[in-house]
Amino acid sequence: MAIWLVLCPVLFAGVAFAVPSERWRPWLVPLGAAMHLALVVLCLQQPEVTAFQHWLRLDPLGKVFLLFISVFFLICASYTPGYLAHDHKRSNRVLCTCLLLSLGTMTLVIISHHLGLMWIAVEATTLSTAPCIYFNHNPRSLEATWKYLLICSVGIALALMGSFFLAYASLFSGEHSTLLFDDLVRLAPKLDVRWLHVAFVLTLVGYGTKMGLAPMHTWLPDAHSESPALVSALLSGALLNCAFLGILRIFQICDAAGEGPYARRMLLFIGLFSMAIAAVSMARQRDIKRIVAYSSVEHMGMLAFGIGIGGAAAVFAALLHVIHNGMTKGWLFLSAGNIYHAFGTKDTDKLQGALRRVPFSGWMFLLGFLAITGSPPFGPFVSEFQLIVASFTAQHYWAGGLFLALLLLVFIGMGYTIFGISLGRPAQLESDRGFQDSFGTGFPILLYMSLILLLGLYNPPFLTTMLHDAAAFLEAH
Amino acid sequence: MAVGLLAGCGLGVAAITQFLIGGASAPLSLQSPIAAARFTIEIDAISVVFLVPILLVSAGAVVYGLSYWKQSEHEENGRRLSFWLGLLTAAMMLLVAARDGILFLLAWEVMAVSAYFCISVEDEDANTRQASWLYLSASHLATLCLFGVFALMAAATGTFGFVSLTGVSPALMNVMFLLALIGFGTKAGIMPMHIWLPGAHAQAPSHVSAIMSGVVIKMGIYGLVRMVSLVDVPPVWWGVVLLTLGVISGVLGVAFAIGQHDIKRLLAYHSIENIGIIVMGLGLAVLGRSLGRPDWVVLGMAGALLHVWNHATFKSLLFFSAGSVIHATHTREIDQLGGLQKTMPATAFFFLIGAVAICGLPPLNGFVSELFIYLGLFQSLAVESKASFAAAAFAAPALALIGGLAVACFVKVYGTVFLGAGRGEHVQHAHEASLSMTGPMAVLAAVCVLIGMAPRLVAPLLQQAVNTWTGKVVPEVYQLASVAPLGWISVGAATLVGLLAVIGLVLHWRLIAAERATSLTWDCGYAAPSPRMQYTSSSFAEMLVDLFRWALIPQKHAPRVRALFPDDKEFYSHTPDIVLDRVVRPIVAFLYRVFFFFRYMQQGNMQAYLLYILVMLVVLLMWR
Amino acid sequence: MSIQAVDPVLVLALVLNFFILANSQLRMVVFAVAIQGAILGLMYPIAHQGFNPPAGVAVEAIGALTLVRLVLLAMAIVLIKGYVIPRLLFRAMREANIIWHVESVIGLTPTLLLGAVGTALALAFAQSLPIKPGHTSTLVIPASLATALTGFLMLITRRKAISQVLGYVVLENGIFIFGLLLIEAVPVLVEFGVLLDLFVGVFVMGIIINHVNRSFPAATSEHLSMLRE
Amino acid sequence: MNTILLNMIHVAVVLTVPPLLLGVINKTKAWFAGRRGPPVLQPYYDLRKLIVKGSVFSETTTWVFRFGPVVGLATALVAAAIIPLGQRDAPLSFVGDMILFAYVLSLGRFFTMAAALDTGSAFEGMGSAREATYGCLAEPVLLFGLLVLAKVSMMAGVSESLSMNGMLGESLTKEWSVAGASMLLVLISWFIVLLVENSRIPFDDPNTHLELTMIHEVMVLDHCGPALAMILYGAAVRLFIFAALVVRLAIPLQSGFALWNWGLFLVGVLAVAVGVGIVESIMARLRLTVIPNLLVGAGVLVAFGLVLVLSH
Repeated sequence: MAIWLVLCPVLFAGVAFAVPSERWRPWLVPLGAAMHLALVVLCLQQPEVTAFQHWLRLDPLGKVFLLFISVFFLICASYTPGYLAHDHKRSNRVLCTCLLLSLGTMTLVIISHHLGLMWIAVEATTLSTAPCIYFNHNPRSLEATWKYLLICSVGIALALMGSFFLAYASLFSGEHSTLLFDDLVRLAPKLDVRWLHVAFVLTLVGYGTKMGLAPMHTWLPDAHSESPALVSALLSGALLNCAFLGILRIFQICDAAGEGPYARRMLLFIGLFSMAIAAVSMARQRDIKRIVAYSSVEHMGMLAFGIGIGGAAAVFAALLHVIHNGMTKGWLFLSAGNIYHAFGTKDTDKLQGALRRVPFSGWMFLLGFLAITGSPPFGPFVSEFQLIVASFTAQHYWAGGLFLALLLLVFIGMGYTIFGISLGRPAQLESDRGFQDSFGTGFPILLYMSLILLLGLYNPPFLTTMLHDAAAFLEAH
Repeated sequence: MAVGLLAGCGLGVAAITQFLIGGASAPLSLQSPIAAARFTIEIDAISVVFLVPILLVSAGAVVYGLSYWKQSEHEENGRRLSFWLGLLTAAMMLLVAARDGILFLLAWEVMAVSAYFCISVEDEDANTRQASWLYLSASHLATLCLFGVFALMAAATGTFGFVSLTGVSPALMNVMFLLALIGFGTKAGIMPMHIWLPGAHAQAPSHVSAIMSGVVIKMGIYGLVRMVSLVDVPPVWWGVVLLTLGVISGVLGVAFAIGQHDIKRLLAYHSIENIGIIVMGLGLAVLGRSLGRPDWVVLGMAGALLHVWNHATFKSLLFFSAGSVIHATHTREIDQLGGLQKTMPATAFFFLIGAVAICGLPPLNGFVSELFIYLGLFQSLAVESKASFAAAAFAAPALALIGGLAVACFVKVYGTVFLGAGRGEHVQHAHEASLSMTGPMAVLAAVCVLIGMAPRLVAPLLQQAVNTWTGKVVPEVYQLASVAPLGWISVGAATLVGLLAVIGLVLHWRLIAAERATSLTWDCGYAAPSPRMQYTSSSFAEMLVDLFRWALIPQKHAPRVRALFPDDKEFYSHTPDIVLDRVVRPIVAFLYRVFFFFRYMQQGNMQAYLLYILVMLVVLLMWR
Repeated sequence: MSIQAVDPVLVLALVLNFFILANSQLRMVVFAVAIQGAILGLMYPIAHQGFNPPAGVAVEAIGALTLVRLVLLAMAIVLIKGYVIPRLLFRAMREANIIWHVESVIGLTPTLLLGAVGTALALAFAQSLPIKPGHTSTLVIPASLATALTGFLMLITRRKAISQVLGYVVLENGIFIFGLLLIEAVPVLVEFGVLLDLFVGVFVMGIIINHVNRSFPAATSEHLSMLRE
Repeated sequence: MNTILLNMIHVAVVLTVPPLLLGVINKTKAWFAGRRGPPVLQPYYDLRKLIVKGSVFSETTTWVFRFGPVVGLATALVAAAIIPLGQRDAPLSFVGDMILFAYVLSLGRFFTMAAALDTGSAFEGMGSAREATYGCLAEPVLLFGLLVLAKVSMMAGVSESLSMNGMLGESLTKEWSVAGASMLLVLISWFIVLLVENSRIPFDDPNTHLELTMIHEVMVLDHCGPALAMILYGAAVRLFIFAALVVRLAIPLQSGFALWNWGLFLVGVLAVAVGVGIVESIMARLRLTVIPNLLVGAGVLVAFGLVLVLSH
């Protein structure tokens, strides 16, 4: 069962690579995503999904991430046909294949309970998404891809080193050294603390690079701004969260070893630092997609912040925020992509009057901005507010206050540009491509939006229980 | 659209009457997205006190909008505007009914955002975009402060509902109060936090300005009232701070107003002034709460709440009539207008009513609420407490000063816009506003007169609200009916009106008895008088602005006129908002400079990027 | 033979680090990296505890299957690191006709000095970390840290994209050295996976370098800095 | 019964006496100037003459112009009904009536200024601008005084301490004894207010002939006939009111005999009129720019008085 979760998308990727038709190939992506979602739902029914003596295992934490990523990917994939129908300059073979591959590899990251295997999967996600970023085949996207590839590979190499150190630390437990997650958690109290610390720092920095925590985030704005809209959405909605899961795994081991405070301190620091860097970089930002990219950095910081606060409530909120942030990011990137396609430029000095030029995408982008900055009644408000409450309950008053202050900075920095884009009269640009809102490019955005709105007003019980289980699983010790 | 809105308001009225007849109903509770919290809705006296103006003004604005903002004339944004207007009203009604932090924040933000879209409806104008953006950022500051308040509340009490804060550590409570003061104060436009208000009110369509200034900013007051009602015995300094802020915004608000020459900016600054008066009353009530003086509580709170009503009525009345002037003349410049009394008499009359009312003059409603507050301040002389000394000794004369300045300011506006002879071509083809514009004005004016002549009508509801606020029924001797001369106010007003009638009749009789002639105005034998020689609003205000130059820092451009035959020179004076121009803008500019420095991190240099990774690694390894 | 037996080889690896840092001939650097990778691969079977059960831990004698796996792994490492990757790089360089000369941001000598300092620090840091009783006095940990650091140093100081790829490979070498300590822990399968990732990574990077040189001549990664604030 | 009678006397006095004060003032000034001057009853003659005259209106004016004098007179009369004169109680007396007193007067000011602006003449605009400015400054002084009185009468243990009757009631003797200094300060500052509110020298010259220098007179340039009569009468009542205030404050003793009280009161009022006359004859008019300082000074004075009683 578990293995099929990974194989299904990979097989579809193979098919997509084989199919000759440029017109029908894009439809394979949503199809594969739908199959994947069906499998995921099946798996969620079952009490225990494991394979290869616990090398692959779907734990409560994994369930949350898997369900989210599958749903997210499905919506994102349903944007593919409409998008590619608009843009048929070059073959979409590589793109479709790599999209499906990335789904498979991400699934592998989530369900693998062997740190080595997980590392391989994470690196594989990097490799499989790189070609998608290069889809536009221009120098800028080339540079973005290069930076993405090298920086992430280097970062992840550090993560591998960290994993090895962890294995070495497990040697001190008097048993065979191991990289199996469950064994490590079991042996955690016996691990050597010094090695554990070093290992944690290495993995934090390593997977943090992939997750886009400052100051390792440098690849992120470039990659997000130069890749096609749906790839940017995929990167910031799904991929970053996979890296976050990687950090969570190591954190759990640390916590089990009683080194929770040490790890939390670092996460809190790096989280707030990322938010600050993002806030600073957003001010007067002149590229519509870079803004949203920096917002990703900010929200990854929030996730780290949540774990750093600690306690069931904070972790619950952080995991909830994974979902809310991810979905909203999809919403934002897709609508930003539409606006970009309408005007043919990302330069905010030229962009004006999106509400008049592409009303649907314009309004969606504006509402998306309000959502991502934590305005009720949208989902992110719920999770962010719970984060603040949790931080105050844990008596992290200064952290909570700083969090609020940064939220204000972000709102002003982001909003100044985004409202400038939306309002006013559109100038007649020569770059205008005559793009108009269509069902194919509008419907997925609407899906994201309605999901976020729903989650902002009502939290389905099954989701609450899943998150509670996940939080309990993570904070078991 | 309009019909739907009116229907909604009708439902609201039904709810209120249900409350007034049947008393408070059981709270309604729904599931919220946060497990620990439940959406709770309940209507009590305080809610009703705030619901009434919401419904009155919104309904009026909708009818007014029918011809002020015709769909046929505004194809592009007419529908959009009425949608956001409806959402705004609904959000405010939800806000005053909400009884838990989450729902409150939800309604609050929806209100803020829809207000934004109402203000920015003419977004092709750059000024509008700028003003509305300023509003939005200010109101987000407010929202985030409220996040802080309710998060702290939830952390301290363990529940998201509005429960008594007894037992919460004083330090925490003070932080909450300060945050609430900034948050709600920004929305209400209390003086240092008022920066967004003038621009937004000036740029918005007039009926939107009416709603904004009439009810939206009152939501900040509502929040403060609610917040303090959760604290049994607030520290004395809360009340003192509120009083001081009230005095500051009252005096400086009206002083700034005198310096303005844009009629809507001027009215906006008067909103700041009236908010100041309301906050004085609130501060007095809070002081009474902390010092255990029920009479201060009753007078202060009743005064504040009644002034909320009054300001809602006469300020929206003023904005409506200003709106129809703008609609007829297409300018907001006071000095471009004049003599409109003759071309649009009804509008002029309603503006006059509003002007007299906002100056707090008898026999209209403004006088009643200010009288309550005066009485409270005088009462506070009775005890030997330094705080109350300060309160009375300086708040009361300040209130008198505010009154005097308001009179000056509104004589200036009314005189320059409606009286005398018309200046310039704007007033040439001015015409009286249509019925759907004058109708709402008439209703509001009637309310002004009614409350002014018979305050006894509203006393019971106010008393009920005060009881709700204090959490217990105030003893008989301290109830509003016994501490305030409700009946006498009516008597005085009646006497005044009676005398006016009699003397007026006498004059009329004498005038028709003797022969009458008409001629030019006597201006000391000047050969060729022209309308441009009239006293303008700027010249009218000059002396007063000079008196307040220490605070206003007005900008005057006065060229020297030399030589026997001097060529054309032009004189103009302007009073910008000091807080915005001399405090906020510089700070923002400084922040941008700092931020840009950080941008050097991201210079596209791969080696540097990789170096950051190494540095972070080392730092974290060092940090044990 | 014991884990200590690999020490001389590790010394060789360290020496190669300095060679890599100091050499200005790109071709030589590639060779050096290849050699370093290859000898690491050769170390793998030797380092296995099965040959020398250290005191304290009961290790079952090495089985035939394990041996086969180890040998396969060793061969794979040697093949990929010693042959395939260098070939890829050479091809990339030829097709992109890159000048066969190392360009450093701060010059070679300072880089070399930094490398020396780094190695010293690595040794110091390694001393601060506890060593498993079985592995006393082994060079593995310091060597791996030093090598990784060397790789990082190349990544940070080298101008040419290609030499940054080399730096990445060296970094990986460092990690592989550490892997010598955990041949039991890290199953052969994982090692293969890691190897595969490395291979694909370098492969893709090679492709990119190609495209880069098509888009703009003289492929120093400083030309890759259009995307900035 | 008795109260009704007293109230009727009150009304009667208010309606009849005021013009007399103007006459007295003019007589005093004339006496100082060594002239015989007009008869004391001259103002009554003027009023009678004006009320029957016909009138000329500027075509720029509207109903507001005619309404101004009406409001001016009506408000003055209402204010006069609030303060106690000869006897203990004023007809219109309740808790907080002093606020009504202050505000009803500024209602009068509002319409007088509006009427002036209605003519569209630069001079009358100028006049109303000045009136507005001084009004703003005079009002707090008045209120500070009221605060002092309220506090003092509280200290003196008066029951109705928040009404004119209470403050200026029979307990004044006690109040003087409790806080004489502050009371004196209030007296002085209120005399200044009297001069300002009635636009007398040194603040304004009622019978100058240069419009540029005038305040009150210039506002009513265009009024004539019955309207002007009402303005004159209203002005007289205002003067009378403030004189009454000062007198009540200055002459605390309240015997049981109504007649004695009334006599004493009227003498006092006339004395005040003489005082005004003396001031006008011995002082020159101040420069416009100095006037605000003088008013603020009065404010500071009475504020000091307030501080005195508060720190009691």
